[in-house]
Amino acid sequence: MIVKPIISPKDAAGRIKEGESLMVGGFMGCGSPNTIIFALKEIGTKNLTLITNDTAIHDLNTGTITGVAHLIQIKLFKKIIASHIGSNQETQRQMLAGETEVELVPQGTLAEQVRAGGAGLGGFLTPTGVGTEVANGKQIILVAHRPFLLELPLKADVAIIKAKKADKAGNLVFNGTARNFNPLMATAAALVIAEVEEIVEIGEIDPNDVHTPSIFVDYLVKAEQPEL
Amino acid sequence: MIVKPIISPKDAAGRIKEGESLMVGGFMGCGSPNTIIFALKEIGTKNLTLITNDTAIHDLNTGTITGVAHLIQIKLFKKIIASHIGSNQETQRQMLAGETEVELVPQGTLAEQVRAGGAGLGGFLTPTGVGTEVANGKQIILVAHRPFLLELPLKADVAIIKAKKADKAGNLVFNGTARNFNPLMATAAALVIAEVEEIVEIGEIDPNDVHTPSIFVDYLVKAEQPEL
Amino acid sequence: MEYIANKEIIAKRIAGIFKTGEVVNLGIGLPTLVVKYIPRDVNIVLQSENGIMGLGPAPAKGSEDRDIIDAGGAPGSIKNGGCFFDSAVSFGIIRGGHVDYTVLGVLEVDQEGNLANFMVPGKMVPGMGGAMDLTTGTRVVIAATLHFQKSGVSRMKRRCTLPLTALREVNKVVTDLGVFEVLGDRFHLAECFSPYTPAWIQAHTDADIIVKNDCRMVTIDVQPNGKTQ
Amino acid sequence: MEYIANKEIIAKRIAGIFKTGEVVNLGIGLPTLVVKYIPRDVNIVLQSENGIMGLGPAPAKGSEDRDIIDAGGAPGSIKNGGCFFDSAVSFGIIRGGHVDYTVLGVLEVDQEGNLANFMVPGKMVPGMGGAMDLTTGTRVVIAATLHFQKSGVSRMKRRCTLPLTALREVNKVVTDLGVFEVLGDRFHLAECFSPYTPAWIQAHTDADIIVKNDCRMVTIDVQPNGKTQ
Repeated sequence: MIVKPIISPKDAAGRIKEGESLMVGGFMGCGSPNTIIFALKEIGTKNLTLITNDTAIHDLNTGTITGVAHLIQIKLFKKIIASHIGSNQETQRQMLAGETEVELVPQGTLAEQVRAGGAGLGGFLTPTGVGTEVANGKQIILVAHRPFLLELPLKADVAIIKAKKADKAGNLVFNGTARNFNPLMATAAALVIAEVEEIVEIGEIDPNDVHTPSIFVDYLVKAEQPEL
Repeated sequence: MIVKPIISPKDAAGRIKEGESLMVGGFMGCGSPNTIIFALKEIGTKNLTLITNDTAIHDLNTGTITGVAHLIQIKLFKKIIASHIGSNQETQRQMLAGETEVELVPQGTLAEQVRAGGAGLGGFLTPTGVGTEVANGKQIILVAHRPFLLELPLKADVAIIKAKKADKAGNLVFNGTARNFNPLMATAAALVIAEVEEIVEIGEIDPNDVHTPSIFVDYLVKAEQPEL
Repeated sequence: MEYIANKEIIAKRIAGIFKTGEVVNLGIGLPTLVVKYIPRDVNIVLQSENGIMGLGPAPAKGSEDRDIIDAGGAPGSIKNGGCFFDSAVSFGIIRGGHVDYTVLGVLEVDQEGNLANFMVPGKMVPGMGGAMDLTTGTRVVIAATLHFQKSGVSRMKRRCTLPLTALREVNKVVTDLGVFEVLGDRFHLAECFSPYTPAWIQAHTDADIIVKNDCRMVTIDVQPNGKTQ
Repeated sequence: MEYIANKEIIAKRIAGIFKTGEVVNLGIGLPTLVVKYIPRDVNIVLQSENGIMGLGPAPAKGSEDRDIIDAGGAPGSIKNGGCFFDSAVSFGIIRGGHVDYTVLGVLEVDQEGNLANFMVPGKMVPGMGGAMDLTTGTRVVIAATLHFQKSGVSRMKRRCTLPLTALREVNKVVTDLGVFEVLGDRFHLAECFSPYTPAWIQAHTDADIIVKNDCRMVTIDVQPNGKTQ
């Protein structure tokens, strides 16, 4: 297998260009690529579109901020696609003030959209959201007399994800609930950068235990700050 | 977690009732639940609908037969849904003679149909098959000016699958290319019976390495004949 | 009769619904209280939509694993025999009907089985997270809510006024006044928690409540602060 | 000029196309011959649709693992750093455009890029297996075929007569006579294998073949039996 370049956090963040769409793995900060997020915060690349499950934590009272919320705070995003922003008051504030466009998507639909983007599907039919605002402007298709929403795939220019372990070829293994959207996003972006806690030799990961095949990963970054 | 009953091959096969739809895991006999297949052959339950990737091997010249081909030989199926029957001359013979209805489905579409059945989707849009006989009678939907076929989910009354290892709760781990359709079928049938080579205590499988969560598995059968 | 809000009653009553082997997803907030009332001899499997089957109890302070959280972001643990999976698999499990019960908090729930819990336009937009998939895909949807808002208005409505999380998916509502089944566009009172009476509940709820013939008067033995009497 | 069918030439020429790091799926039959001609210094990743990334060489007799086969059902192996996955993931990889090249055998291929290889109505119905997904999803589709059927009729057509495997997906055809690119509803001869000539190929193929300005005469040094001269 081919060895994947291990690059610096700054180099990784620098590959995200102004105006691009960016997928960021993680669920409430768990499994969030914090090292790359921190480097991107330093660079401050703007006008990005963020695709992520949730916008982590930003408590305007206590000042607590985690994960991707650091990037929302400095307004790197013109648009945010997420399923949940309930723990990030700043995202809600930007949304209600009209400063940032926020599209709320049911979590299962978002996961499936990312998967569909990676898997070459033109879309899928889900019962989720029928009869709600989520259905607005979407095609409804009846299958066996039951209504489904036609949801379209999501892809991105870049995905930054976080894994527990990689081998040098880029095979990834996730740990616990830090898996979440990470393996899905690895399939759906033109450029995939994986932040990992540990890099082992090729052959050290059992081929039955690989969560993300190496071919999806372009670059590896060694995690420097598990907490952010 | 709940301990799943370990039943005899005969008991397992007896739970498949005349006229039901049956998913059978395996790819060219690899990862095929041969112990249960053999028991079902003894019982001879008829008028089943078979959903399987391929009909394994039946060479009419040499007499070689593997996996699910044993059941096709004794004509248990009124209908077969599969992607490939090229190594089973008897299936082709039955199809061409009009003895058994055979529906040929692209392999990626079949895999996705089974997944969609298990995942509660109403269907999905695939580019595969556009402009071919596979498109006959199917709805074509344009997404970003590109045509896709609307394919519908597949479910079954029973799935018999084969894993390398189970814990007593029914968590499954597959080995090598014996994985194939097995984990997908585990999600898409009302009754799921897993034939396994090894049964270990609950807790002996790393929760990150489980391929099929225990909740999908109703019964376990100890594999008695890895080859058939 | 004076109303004293009591989340613990709701949690305890819901905890009595499940049977061993059933797969349950508990939403953020009130529903998480349910865990502490699950009888010791009932062995349910908690699914959490962030990718875990067999969610265990919250870890002791200092022994948290930052790679294991529950869907609310709180530190979590996994039971022996549990497993982890990605978000697409997780929602395949949910949407595919493999979860028996979901328990969700609500802003409003109405007699048609509609539920609103993801936003108050112009004011609060937490987002739906997994709630839309959970209400749509799960076999039985239980709305868990204090019967009244702080203003004294019932959260049980004839028709929700807030944006819906799901259409006609709620099967059961458990409040601190009783257990209601949703059938034929009406709430059917199946259990009335003493000291409240069916008549009092009907009088204080702006929705059609049919008292079932076999409606039972039930005493649930917890204080608002979670202590048993 | 006498035509001597030579599958080895096809395999050797195709093997020269790939670069290190590219992901390649080789179909059953003729395409599997390609493996033996991959140059030692080119490190490609073989994907097999039955759920393997990094397919290795066929194991020695007696050391087969019955849980590892290739897509044709033959015993297989996995390279260091490879991995296994289920069929939905496998076709997600294929359909999603993550495979760079697929090499497929054909019954017919036509100048519009159509390909037929899964059935002869009323006679032979092997089924499409993964071929429809592979031709549709892969970045570059290479049809690998002896130029002529046993009857002497060319497999390269103006228009396929058999049921299609895919519509307009073939990018390149490699036969034992040459390399053809499919562009603008014509075959474009890019390489002509000696001793054949462009004129001879045109005369013996019932399809429109444009000889590219930079068409090269190429000698590929293998015998029909696979031995190098």
